[in-house]
Amino acid sequence: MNIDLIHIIYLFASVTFILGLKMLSNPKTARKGNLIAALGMTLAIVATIVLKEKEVSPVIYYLIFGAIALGTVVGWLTAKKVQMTKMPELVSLFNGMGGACAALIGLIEFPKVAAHHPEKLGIVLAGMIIGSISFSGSMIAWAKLNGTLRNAIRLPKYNILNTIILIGMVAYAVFIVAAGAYASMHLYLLFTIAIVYGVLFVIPIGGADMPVVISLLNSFTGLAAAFGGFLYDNQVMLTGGILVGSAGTLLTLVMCKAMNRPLFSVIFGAFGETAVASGGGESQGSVREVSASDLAVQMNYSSKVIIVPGYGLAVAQAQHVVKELETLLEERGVEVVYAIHPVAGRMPGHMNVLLAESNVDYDKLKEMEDVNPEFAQTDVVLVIGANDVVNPAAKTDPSSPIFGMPILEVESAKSVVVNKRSMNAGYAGIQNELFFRDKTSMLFGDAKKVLGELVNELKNLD
Amino acid sequence: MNIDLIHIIYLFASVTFILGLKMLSNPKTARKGNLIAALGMTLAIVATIVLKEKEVSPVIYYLIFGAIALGTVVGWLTAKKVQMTKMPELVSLFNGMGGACAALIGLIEFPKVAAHHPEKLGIVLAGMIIGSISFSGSMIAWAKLNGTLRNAIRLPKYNILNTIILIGMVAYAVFIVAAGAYASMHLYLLFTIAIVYGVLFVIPIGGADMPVVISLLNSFTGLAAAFGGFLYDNQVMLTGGILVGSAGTLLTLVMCKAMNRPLFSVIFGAFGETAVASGGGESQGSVREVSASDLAVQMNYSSKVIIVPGYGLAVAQAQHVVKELETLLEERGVEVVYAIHPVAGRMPGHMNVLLAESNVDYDKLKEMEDVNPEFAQTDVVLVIGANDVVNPAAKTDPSSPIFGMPILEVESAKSVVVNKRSMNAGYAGIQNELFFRDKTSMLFGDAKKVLGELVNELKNLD
Amino acid sequence: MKLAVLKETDAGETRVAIVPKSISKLKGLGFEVIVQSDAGKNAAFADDEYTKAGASIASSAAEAMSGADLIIKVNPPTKEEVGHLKKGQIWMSQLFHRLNEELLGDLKNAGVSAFSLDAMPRISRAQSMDVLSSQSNLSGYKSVITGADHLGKIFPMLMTAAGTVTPAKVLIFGVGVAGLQAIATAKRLGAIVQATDVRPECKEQTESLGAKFITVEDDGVKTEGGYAKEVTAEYLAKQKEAVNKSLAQADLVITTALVQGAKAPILISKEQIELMKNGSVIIDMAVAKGGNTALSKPDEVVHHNGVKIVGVSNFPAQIPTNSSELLSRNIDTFLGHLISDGKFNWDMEDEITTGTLVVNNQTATA
Amino acid sequence: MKLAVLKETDAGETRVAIVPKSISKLKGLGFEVIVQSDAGKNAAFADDEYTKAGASIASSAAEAMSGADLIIKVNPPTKEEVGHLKKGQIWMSQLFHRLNEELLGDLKNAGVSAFSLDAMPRISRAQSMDVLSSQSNLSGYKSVITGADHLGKIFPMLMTAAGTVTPAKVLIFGVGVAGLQAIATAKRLGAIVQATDVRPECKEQTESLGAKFITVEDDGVKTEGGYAKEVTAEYLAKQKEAVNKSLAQADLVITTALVQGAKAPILISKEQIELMKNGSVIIDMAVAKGGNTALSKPDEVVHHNGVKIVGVSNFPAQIPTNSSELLSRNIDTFLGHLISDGKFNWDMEDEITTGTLVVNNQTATA
Amino acid sequence: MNELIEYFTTNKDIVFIVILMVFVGVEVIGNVPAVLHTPLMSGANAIHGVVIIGAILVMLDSEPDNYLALSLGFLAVFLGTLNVVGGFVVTDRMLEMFKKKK
Amino acid sequence: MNELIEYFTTNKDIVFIVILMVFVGVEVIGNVPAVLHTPLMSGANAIHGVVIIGAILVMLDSEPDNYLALSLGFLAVFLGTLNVVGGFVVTDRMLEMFKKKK
Ligand SMILES: NC(=O)c1ccc[n+]([C@@H]2O[C@H](COP(=O)([O-])OP(=O)(O)OC[C@H]3O[C@@H](n4cnc5c(N)ncnc54)[C@H](OP(=O)(O)O)[C@@H]3O)[C@@H](O)[C@H]2O)c1
Ligand SMILES: NC(=O)c1ccc[n+]([C@@H]2O[C@H](COP(=O)([O-])OP(=O)(O)OC[C@H]3O[C@@H](n4cnc5c(N)ncnc54)[C@H](OP(=O)(O)O)[C@@H]3O)[C@@H](O)[C@H]2O)c1
Ligand SMILES: NC(=O)c1ccc[n+]([C@@H]2O[C@H](COP(=O)([O-])OP(=O)(O)OC[C@H]3O[C@@H](n4cnc5c(N)ncnc54)[C@H](O)[C@@H]3O)[C@@H](O)[C@H]2O)c1
Ligand SMILES: NC(=O)c1ccc[n+]([C@@H]2O[C@H](COP(=O)([O-])OP(=O)(O)OC[C@H]3O[C@@H](n4cnc5c(N)ncnc54)[C@H](O)[C@@H]3O)[C@@H](O)[C@H]2O)c1
Repeated sequence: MNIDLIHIIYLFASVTFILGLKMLSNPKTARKGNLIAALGMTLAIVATIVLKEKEVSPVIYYLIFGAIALGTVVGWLTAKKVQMTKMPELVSLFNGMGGACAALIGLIEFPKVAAHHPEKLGIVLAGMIIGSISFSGSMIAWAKLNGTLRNAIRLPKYNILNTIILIGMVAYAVFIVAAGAYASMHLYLLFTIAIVYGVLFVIPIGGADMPVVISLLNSFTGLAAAFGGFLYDNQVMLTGGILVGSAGTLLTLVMCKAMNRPLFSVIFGAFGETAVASGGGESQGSVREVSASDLAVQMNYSSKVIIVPGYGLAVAQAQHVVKELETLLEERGVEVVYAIHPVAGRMPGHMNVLLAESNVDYDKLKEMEDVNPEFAQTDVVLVIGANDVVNPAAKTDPSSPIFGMPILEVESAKSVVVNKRSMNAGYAGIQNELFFRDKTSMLFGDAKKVLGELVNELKNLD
Repeated sequence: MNIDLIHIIYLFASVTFILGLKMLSNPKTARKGNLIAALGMTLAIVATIVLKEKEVSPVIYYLIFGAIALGTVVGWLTAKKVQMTKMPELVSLFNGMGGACAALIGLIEFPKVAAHHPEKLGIVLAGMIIGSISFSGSMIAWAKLNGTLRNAIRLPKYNILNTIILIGMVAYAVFIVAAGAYASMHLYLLFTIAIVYGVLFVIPIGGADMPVVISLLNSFTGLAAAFGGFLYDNQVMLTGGILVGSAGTLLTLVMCKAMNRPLFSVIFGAFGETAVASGGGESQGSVREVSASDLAVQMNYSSKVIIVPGYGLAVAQAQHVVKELETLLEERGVEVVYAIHPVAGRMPGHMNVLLAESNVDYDKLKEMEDVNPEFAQTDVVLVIGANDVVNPAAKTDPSSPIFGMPILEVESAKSVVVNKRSMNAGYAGIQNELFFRDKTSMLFGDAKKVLGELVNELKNLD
Repeated sequence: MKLAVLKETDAGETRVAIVPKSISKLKGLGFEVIVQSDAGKNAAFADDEYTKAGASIASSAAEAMSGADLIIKVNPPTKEEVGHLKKGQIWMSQLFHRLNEELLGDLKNAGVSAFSLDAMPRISRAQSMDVLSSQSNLSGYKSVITGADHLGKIFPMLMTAAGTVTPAKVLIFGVGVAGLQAIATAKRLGAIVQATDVRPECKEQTESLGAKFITVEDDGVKTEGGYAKEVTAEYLAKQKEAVNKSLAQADLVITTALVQGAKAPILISKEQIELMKNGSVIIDMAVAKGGNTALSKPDEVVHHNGVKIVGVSNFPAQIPTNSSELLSRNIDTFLGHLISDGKFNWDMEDEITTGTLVVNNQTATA
Repeated sequence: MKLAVLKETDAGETRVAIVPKSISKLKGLGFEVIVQSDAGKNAAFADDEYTKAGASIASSAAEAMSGADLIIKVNPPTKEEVGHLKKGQIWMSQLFHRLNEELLGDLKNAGVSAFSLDAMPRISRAQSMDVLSSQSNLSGYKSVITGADHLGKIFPMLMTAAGTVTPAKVLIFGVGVAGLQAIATAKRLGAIVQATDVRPECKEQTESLGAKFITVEDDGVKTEGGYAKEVTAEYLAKQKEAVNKSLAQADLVITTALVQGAKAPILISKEQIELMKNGSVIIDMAVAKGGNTALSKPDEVVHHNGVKIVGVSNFPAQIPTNSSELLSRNIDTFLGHLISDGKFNWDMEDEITTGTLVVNNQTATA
Repeated sequence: MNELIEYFTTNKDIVFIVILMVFVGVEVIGNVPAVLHTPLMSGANAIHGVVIIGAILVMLDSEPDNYLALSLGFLAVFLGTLNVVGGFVVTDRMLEMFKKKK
Repeated sequence: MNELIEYFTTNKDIVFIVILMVFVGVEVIGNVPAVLHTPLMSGANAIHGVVIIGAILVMLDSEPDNYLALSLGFLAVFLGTLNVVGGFVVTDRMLEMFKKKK
């Protein structure tokens, strides 16, 4: 009876995992999806402990409860306390824990399985190896993200070296299974090789590519869990693991695509950070890019957005799509106004001519003096093809040709997004510090095209 | 070995079914998807015959081949010869054949199963009942669509009657299984009840709702096939059947949503045809509606589209979105021009003012005399909020107040789509026959809103 | 058949009834076309363009008219031209016949038949022959240009380094053909536009051009053959109330309100003008029919209390090229309707013929 | 400190240098403002608006000037006004000092200091004080309105029952501030617009307003402080070739080409005018600096071969309300720059001060 | 109740497959445009023709002298083939409109 | 080769489930917007923490005196819990930004 019930609970948990992931892919339901998957997981864990058939010594129960309680407290607190910006590292850390768990299971089970079910040895080893790689790889990724390990470390010919190790490791595992080499020496040696391989796999990859690597390691851990499922003929581990394995792999590819970096070159090419063409002046650091779809979500959940149009809007003839953006945002309850700098564009009133053409309400156009105090209450400022009129050098740099010109003080807003095609300078021919500030992200591309994408993403958000 | 190989083939076939359906949901891949599923099906059938373990009498082989050959020839020819407009009936017919096949299997297997595997009796009966309902229901749907059965026939209190029969039927089946009433009398009686129920189920539903009903019956047949899979422990039947059952059910719901009719009222409400509010004159028959997404596909695959703007475009202030539509279509290689009737709108040059605002190229605006001969080479004419200027009564009906006014002869195009909010008349206050013509479909709704949807659908088509 | 096109005689009239482009169509109908010398000059159609198109030139009106079957002009004939008319000839022009009893008598006595172009019925199939409509349309455009020219401000909003120029506020009375085109033109130039009319359907039409409509709370007024009827004093009072706020803020006011067969209604009183801003401008398009304001005078600029009241009686004459083109097209379409197989075909069942044939001496046919 | 605002004296000038809205700002800077009676009348600013804003009214220029520290006008002083000047006073207006040697001498002799508003350097932070820019902008708009008023055609395309009116073709020479606004305005009204300029960056700017640019195949011309330099004869020949086709089709041509410190270039010769269509119109905005066509005369309409050549020397005076507002804002911003703590602060390191201070008798400071 | 749970346990894999298949079925046709409703229905229709395998199995299992079963089986195979072949062919014809594009 | 096919046959249901699960995994996250990449990854990360069940099973199966297995098992359960709890909580925190909307 118990053992029967447990299957139903496992089935239920698997379904919550599927539903949870599905809901996680949509901003509206993501949070609920996470909770649903967590619920299924809790049930599955509880069921596993409670519905155990054979009698188990209470010591073991205490140990299990102790481990779970400890893990819960530590995990909960860490997750709750971490700063927003440090979350990716934490994900990597937790992923490593999962990998370590799988590796440990392999280490413990190997002797037993070798003794009783030699046909399952391959499965045990596979789970152990993958878990170990995921563990050590995740630790390296974590160290890179939190800054302990700053640079990509590359041994000479590291690609070839890594491939050789990989092949050797697999061959060794096959040998163990085939030759019945069940001595624990072999097991621990294999384990060590896997750990080393995990380190060597991640260490040459640049920091900018870490999210992709974590996602990949994440699907590895999923695979390791699935092997656990095979081992114990346990459906929830199997399905949960496979689910994460396949979804994680797809996600990795999707992320690569979003970053415009083929997975292959992330792993093997490893040319490090993405570089952005910079012109009209020395680079003053690196800029952060934002994708149209991220921006769409960000705007969707804002309460106030200010659009700063500039000459680029006119060049792109993007006046109609900017109006569409305005309409869509307003429909979603976002307040939108336009901040018009007196010399935006190339003729007095250039922006007025454009925006009147697309029927933007005159009341939505705000003069510089009126709008400057409003930025502080603004969630997102979207600068479209403007440059000089938002250049802080006008206030700070007496040597600048625009020094003394009043500017739109977009920096007091919560976040600034700048759309332009490149890092090229504007009319005054000078570099703009704003683009390198922490609050600023760049949305590169022709204004008409990029805003079209933004509008599309917004529409798809319902 | 054979029996092992067959499972791999079945697995492969199941995967082709999944892929096939997936590809069928996208216009770009639909055709290939159909072929892939067909390939999987062929393999599965061939494997079933060839990889049979036990020796089978050649007579049986001949019979099987004969039946398949006959079915192939008849099915192929019927499908190839049928007119485009008669396809839905044919789908219904083929669906009925599938149902009949399932029903026959049940009839044949019942005695055997009763004798050897009584625990599977429920499964046999379920497959038989569902197959029978699907068969007779499909036949009625077919008869309705091809016009043999014109009207919805409704017995008094038919909803209650049908529900009683349904409950009775299920109870009877349970009784047969539980009481071990294996006499063939029971079997055939149950079969008859199922057939009758299928008829009664479909016959009160109006012709306009038939596509939904066919889709529902389609998922029934899928279910029947799945029961076959249970019966024979045959994975390809099981998965194929369940797949169609679930996809078919969702599709039914989606279709209901697209038609704005809850499934419940299709089945029970059965108020027959969808009625469209008609004003300003007697109704002259029924109009055909088209959805934005259908129109998007149709336009996407056109080579020439002519847009006929009218007063409604101005009322809706849809000039910007119409320009967006034009741009999108041109990007997809569709030639787009605007046919401007000299009195479209409410002032001379009304359309010019609007379209100039959204920067429509002057060269794309065609005068009536120039454009009238072009309609014959046009795939789709999209009439947006125009009415009198495309009213054929101006040419044909001397009593009409607009008699003698030259009109845009949109009817010579391959297909005409009219967007307006209702069936209300235009300035001249007269009904427009064009809307009831065979070539015409209506796209109801405010021009700005509906064109927005159309644009979105077009964007999603890549 | 011979067709004579006369040069206009009215002061300030610059249009011509037939432009060179129409000649070939007229020849196709069976006409030989004689054009009085310099008839098209002011509208930028030189005599040699007419001859190139196949017309011949006559040096005087008398010469052109002698021997002509049909004589065409934009405006009603002068006494002198009536003198040149011969029995059996056909005259075609605007005649404003309801206001011109005497002229009609003269034409009857001369034994000619006469078509009045401005009497075209407002039915769908006559739209292409309706000169009032085609000319009103151009007038609506030109009224805005004239207003923009008189105004000390510009229309669009401009936010510049030297401060923000606020958009001009334009208020339009009468949303007929001219009013609608005025709305469209003012909107294009970037003004904030409001309009009002007695006919309730004008609200939607105004909004279809992106402007605001000022609704006067009343039952509205039913139309008759496309024209508004006279309204009650009560309505006018309500209208005053509804528009006064907009009037006080308006930079430019354009009035186009006409009532068929009656004097134009006075929509803006002297007191209301005194509400208006210093520097604002009124363009009165109804001034030829008495004017929509209390102070407007035909073809004069009246200054009152800082407000300029500009009465223009003949806007189409200020854009003679286009207005002549459309007129000419209206007329050639009309002739196409009247003539079949190279002969006049007086279909007295036909609303268009009966509506416009205001003097019928064609005893032979009818 | 006392500030006097004079009434303009030039024929046809309707602007005023300071509008009532600026008074409070000026008072904030420490000025007592005296306005000559009726100074703002033609720009629709009545005397009582000034007094309401806190200025006092002087009946004559002499009265206003006596005792003033700073005297402001739009245009250069007349001989008479120079006569009223007293040592130590400061004069501020447009002075066109490079063309007005004699006047500069007189001012120097009078012992006053003088700022020339039109000498404002073209740097970013001076944009808000640049009167040439603010006035050119309005002129660009007005040139199109004037062109539309003179043209026998309408701008937009209209497809009507009486036939299709083709859109007007507008060709603009010189894509500076005025040219750009002219492009924008003509586009708004529905015309097909083309433009040309010597500066290659103008192509993108023209296209950013939805118009077409005619590129002259040449190296283009480098600018100097925002102004174009004189071009070679070779360039002018190439330009002719490139534009002649457009010129022959144009309905309206607007010329705005200026070269700093030189006579305006002749861009349209007599022969080229003769290529143009009967009824077409040229608006020459450069006529005050000699004109961009061979035939233009200041403030006259020259008719040549069916083409009207309209030379307008002072467009801003035709929209006095807005142009005065912007001028006044330019000036008060400029004064805000010159004055700190209620006193003139002659920062002779500052480009803006040195650029505009064309007569410096302020021996005390410097 | 207990029986049900037991049944479930013995067939847990099948139950799982059924549930997953339902998911797949629903996911796979997620965003189908309305224009594809009919072809999709028709394609699905052809797929459930897989029931023909059941008919074939029936025949393969029949004794060569069980004429009733054989003739019914023959009919079933014939009808199933109709469903399969007709279904795919008609779907393909419906989809022809999507190939025209350059 | 034969062994493989045989293995396949005995485990056909499992193989099927694996394949279907792959489909579901891929379909389910089909159109995820980039802004959800990280939360989704984190959520998936928490889900593979299901490996903890393996660790629990190990412990339940261990002899109470096999100290090595028990301590390794304890560690495994602890790490697995970290993965699960930390994973879900951190995901939830990331997703907080989506709840603000009125
Ligand atoms: N308003 C006037 O009257 C007037 C007159 C003369 C000069 N100015 C001067 O012009 C400047 C105006 O400032 P602003 O901020 O409006 O313009 P800006 O400083 O010239 O910057 C415009 C930016 O737009 C970007 N851009 C160009 N085409 C684009 C496209 N298709 N899509 C997206 N971005 C595009 C360019 O960057 P990428 O190349 O990287 O895309 C450029 O940096 C001021 O310096 C002002 O002094 C104004
Ligand atoms: N051009 C001129 O100078 C002029 C002047 C006066 C009169 N007219 C007359 O006006 C008519 C013009 O013909 P037309 O075909 O342009 O217009 P129409 O015959 O008046 O038809 C316009 C159609 O647009 C639909 N509509 C209104 N608002 C809409 C919206 N928001 N979205 C979608 N559809 C909307 C209306 O149907 P629903 O209500 O069902 O939506 C209506 O049937 C002619 O009869 C002409 O004689 C023209
Ligand atoms: N053949 C046709 O179908 C055809 C042709 C031309 C015009 N029309 C229609 O006829 C109508 C009238 O057009 P029109 O331009 O010749 O009209 P109009 O020139 O006679 O009058 C102009 C406008 O003034 C309005 N008006 C009258 N009294 C008013 C008052 N007291 N206050 C405010 N407004 C007042 C009228 O309603 C009208 O809209 C329009 O709807 C037009 O579309 C139809
Ligand atoms: N403070 C500032 O940054 C500031 C202020 C005002 C203007 N500007 C810039 O200065 C530039 C000039 O503006 P402007 O309007 O005062 O110029 P302008 O009035 O001096 O001349 C008008 C235009 O005529 C053009 N031109 C000269 N010779 C020509 C020829 N032979 N053929 C064709 N075109 C010819 C010039 O290039 C210029 O574009 C513009 O780019 C403007 O944006 C900058």
